[in-house]
Amino acid sequence: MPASSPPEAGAAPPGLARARELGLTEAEYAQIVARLGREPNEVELAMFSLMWSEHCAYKHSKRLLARLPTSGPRLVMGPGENAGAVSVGDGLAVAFKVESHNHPSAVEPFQGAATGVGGILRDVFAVGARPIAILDSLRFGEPDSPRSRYLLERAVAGIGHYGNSIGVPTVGGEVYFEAAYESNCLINAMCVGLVAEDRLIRSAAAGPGNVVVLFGALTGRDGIGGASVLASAELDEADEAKRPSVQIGDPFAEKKLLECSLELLDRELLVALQDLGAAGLTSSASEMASKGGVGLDLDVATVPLREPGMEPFEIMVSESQERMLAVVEPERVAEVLAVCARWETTATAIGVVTDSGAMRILDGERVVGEAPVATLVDDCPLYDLAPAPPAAPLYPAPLARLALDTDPAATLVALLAAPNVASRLPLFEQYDWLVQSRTVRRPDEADAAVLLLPTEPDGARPAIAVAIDGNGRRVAADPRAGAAEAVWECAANLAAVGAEPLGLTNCLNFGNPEKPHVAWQLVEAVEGLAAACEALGVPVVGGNVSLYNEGPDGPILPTPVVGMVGELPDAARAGRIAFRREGDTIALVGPFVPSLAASELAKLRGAAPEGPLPAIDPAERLAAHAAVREAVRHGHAVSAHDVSDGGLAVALAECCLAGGLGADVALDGPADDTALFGEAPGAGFVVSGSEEAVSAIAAARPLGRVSAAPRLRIANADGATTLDVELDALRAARDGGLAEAFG
Amino acid sequence: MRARVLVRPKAGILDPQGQAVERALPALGFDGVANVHVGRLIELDVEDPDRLGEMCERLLANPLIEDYEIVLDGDPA
Amino acid sequence: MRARVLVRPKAGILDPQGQAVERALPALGFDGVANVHVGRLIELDVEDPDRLGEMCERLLANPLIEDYEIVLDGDPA
Amino acid sequence: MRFGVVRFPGSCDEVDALTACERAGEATLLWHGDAGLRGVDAVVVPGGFSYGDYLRVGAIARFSPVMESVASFAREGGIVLGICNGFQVLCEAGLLPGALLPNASRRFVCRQVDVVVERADTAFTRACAPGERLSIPVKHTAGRWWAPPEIAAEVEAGGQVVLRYAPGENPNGSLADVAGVASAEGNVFGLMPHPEHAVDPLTASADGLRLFASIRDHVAGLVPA
Ligand SMILES: Nc1ncnc2c1ncn2[C@@H]1O[C@H](COP(=O)(O)OP(=O)(O)O)[C@@H](O)[C@H]1O
Ligand SMILES: [Mg+2]
Repeated sequence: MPASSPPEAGAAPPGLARARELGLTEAEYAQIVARLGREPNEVELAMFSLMWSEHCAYKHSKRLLARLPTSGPRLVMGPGENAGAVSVGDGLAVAFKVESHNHPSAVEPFQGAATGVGGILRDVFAVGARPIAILDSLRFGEPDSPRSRYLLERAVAGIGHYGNSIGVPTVGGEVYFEAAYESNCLINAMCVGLVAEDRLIRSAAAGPGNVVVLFGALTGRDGIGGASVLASAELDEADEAKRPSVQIGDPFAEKKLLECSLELLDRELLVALQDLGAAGLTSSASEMASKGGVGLDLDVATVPLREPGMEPFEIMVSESQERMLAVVEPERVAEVLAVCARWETTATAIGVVTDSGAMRILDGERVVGEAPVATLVDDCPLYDLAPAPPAAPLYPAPLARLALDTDPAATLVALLAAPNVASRLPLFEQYDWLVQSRTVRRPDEADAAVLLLPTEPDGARPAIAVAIDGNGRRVAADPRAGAAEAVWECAANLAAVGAEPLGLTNCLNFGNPEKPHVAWQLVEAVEGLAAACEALGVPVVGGNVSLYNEGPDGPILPTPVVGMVGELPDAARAGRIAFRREGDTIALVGPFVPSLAASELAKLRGAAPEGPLPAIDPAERLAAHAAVREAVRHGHAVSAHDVSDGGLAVALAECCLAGGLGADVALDGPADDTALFGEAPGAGFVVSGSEEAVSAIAAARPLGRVSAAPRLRIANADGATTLDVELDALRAARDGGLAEAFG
Repeated sequence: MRARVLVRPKAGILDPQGQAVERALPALGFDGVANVHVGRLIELDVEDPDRLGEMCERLLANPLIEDYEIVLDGDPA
Repeated sequence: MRARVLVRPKAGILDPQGQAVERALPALGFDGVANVHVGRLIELDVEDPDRLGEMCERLLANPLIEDYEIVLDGDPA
Repeated sequence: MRFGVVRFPGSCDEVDALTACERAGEATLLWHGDAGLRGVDAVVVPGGFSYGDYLRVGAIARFSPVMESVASFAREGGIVLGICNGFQVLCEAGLLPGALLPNASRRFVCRQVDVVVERADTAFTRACAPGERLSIPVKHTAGRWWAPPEIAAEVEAGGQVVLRYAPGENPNGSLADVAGVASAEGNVFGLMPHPEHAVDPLTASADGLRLFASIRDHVAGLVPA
């Protein structure tokens, strides 16, 4: 490690007190001093405070994440790059990643959510992929809280503002409302991109003498302190003070940046590419240098500024959006600048790659900061978690909204109207889900979005399917099983459209990991994720961790969000939820053994989230997923829908409403609350098709028939009707639930 | 009483709208234009103008990223 | 010279934003509010204020659907 | 027969528009900063957010060099189709009557809607039957067509309303359910629905192709092969 020479003498070092204000501990500060052999100056301290923040250093999660399986036959780029990628054949790869923007969104939901989308888009085009889809995963407090409705309205508007303006469809997502998210909403966004495998680009800086080019928006005082302050600390009364740093998204600038980046890559003008996200230039530049094992000299005086009088440290930590950093061979710089000019995108050479192994920050001729790259990037201490299961329930029982003795028909109506179950139409209609003309299955039409690939081997139209899932209430009840369920449910969503999973990304949204019970949730959940991924043989290609999601009443529900990409050979056969033909046989497929524990019905009845969740037999589930997938692919299943929130009765109602057809079914046991409304996510599917075709599906239990009569009738094994409701009543309930929250 | 609320992006906060106009005007032959910012104009009849400040804080403006100015009928601009 | 351009929807054209504000205010406890309209505020430094009218006609407003008003520093509101 | 599809830096739908045109004829992109139309036979101004549209939709785009050329082309009788943001740009440029205001809902809306062909005798709809319903998606925040009463009356009287939202399908509060209007001369047409996103039955509908086919057929009748 090269010794770090002190920059030119100047003001006295800011010292420990300032370091603590910036979120470093005393021990961490001591370690920085030891590594540098002196106290860091202002610029260096600012850089360390970001690089050694939870957000950048993953201090509390790095060891844990090593548990996730990351290899698979179709993996072409695993965790560590801006986005992971899997091969989809014909030399094409799909790059994808999910990321959180929780704290910025809690402070300013419109801009927070918008810039969250902007950030995840950049991650995907930073690897050279053209973004082809966005998915969003949202959590708010109960919609009877005005603040939750405000956050919902503004966050959705912000996602739409950015996504709709940039020509990338938002094809799916999910939203849940639970009191535990009241003061800490979750805004996760996933982006999926398409790239020729041999055009994937990495972010490692290489080649001493090469030029570092910053391009995109001007640098202002946006989000100064954001990564460390917003993402790594609990939101508390001090919020007001953090506010001046809100970042504003500019999707028009991003659109130009996107086209410009892809054109630069297409012309093979770049050695490396990296987006600027949290912690701005500091993080992007050090990560690039670290991956390439090189040093960088950056001159902040050359960085184009939006505001006069910015200090070197401000330039280094600014989180202005819509910027990228590239490494370019000197003889190509002119061409790079010309391409950027055509896209009306400011581009400036701001530094060079060196073999010093150090990040040197210059202000013109003057060195204003210097630190070994390895110290900045790798030497942050990692912390072991001290997990301990909570002695008492962590989350209070929700308000009871449904009396225990409500009859099954009224229960079904109440469930369909519940904000967690009701139609998402009022939400996804605010998103452009069709631009790029590949969307074969749009939101609500199927369990996963289906997107055409640009290849047509032998006239077939292969496609990918994408879905995103995670139910914090169930994870709260049993972090290990709940997290595994999220993976299984996501895979079930893919199976229902006929797709086979290829890769997975995840975002771990948890509370303060320094609290033993949050640590325990985290450890257990990662274990559950890992086990389910292993059982499915699906590699984790990347993800994101968002910790310290707490409000005055404690942590959020532990919320691992899982995004999956799968493939299907023929988009024309992609599955749909809707019952389509009168007289078709309806069957339940899979090892579906439901329970009311932590179910939506239990919540409506006022029960705190508690296990035990249904046991998971991976072999049985795999077989069921495969059976449904094959049945859909061969057209044997005319419809397929996984049974999730609200249980079997809700799933049946959804299939009826989607197709405008009724159903007449009988359960093979007692049609009690558990059978009707119990849940076992990822285990069961409702399928329909001809009697012959359906009876050929392994483990299919026939339930009844699709009927022209516009009603859903469910009977006991002995034929006695338990529930008989007109579709109009079901539709009114389902359509109204979320529409109300949007006002 | 008729009132106007002028809402503008706070100094230092990125103002993509203002930038777009600032770039467009010279292209149309309008030179000598600088420092363009685009905000919102809200005009309303209000019985109790004393409450306007509160209305701005809570709804009309986003104090996090916007400044506002209240102009009552008859006030100077 | 600093100038302001106030752009508002022409009378008689449905102004959904204005209506939304008008509905939201009473819900927050602000009564006695009527006739709310939401428009745009453009603020700029301009060397030749005589050209502002033309700028409005050509770019800053759409005269078919919007009225505009130019306020120069020192003018009454 | 060659279509030219205008590309602004913030266009989003230009690639889909290009592909849709290519299903009907040949097509090429026209860069916003270049004057001249490179001899194309018809121009498509596609959707998107031409210059971010931060001031007012379409306001800034209409002044780009390529739009000057499009305007002259239109004044000489050239066939010009404006879709969504392109419609807004053509209205701002005065090539089409009226203006597009924020949706009555104030929100962006993305929805598959039915539109009724009011006029099947135009350059843009000759492959359709009068009264026929087409299923085409809309997606916009400012799609509420509006014109002052005298202009609206002229537009109706002149038979310039080519497409109307089917009863009950108006997604934005548009005056008289107008979904698409033509110029008085009939050579310029703008619509809020996106025919370029309705060219493949796999993605819900191929009805939009009829508009591109109409233009091709029309131009083929005018331009000797
Ligand atoms: N936040 C969202 N953004 C976009 N689409 C959403 C969102 N939430 C839900 N959807 C879409 O609504 C449909 C139904 O959602 P949901 O009931 O959550 O599905 P599932 O039960 O399969 O998880 C899906 O197509 C989903 O992609
Ligand atoms: Mg599902």
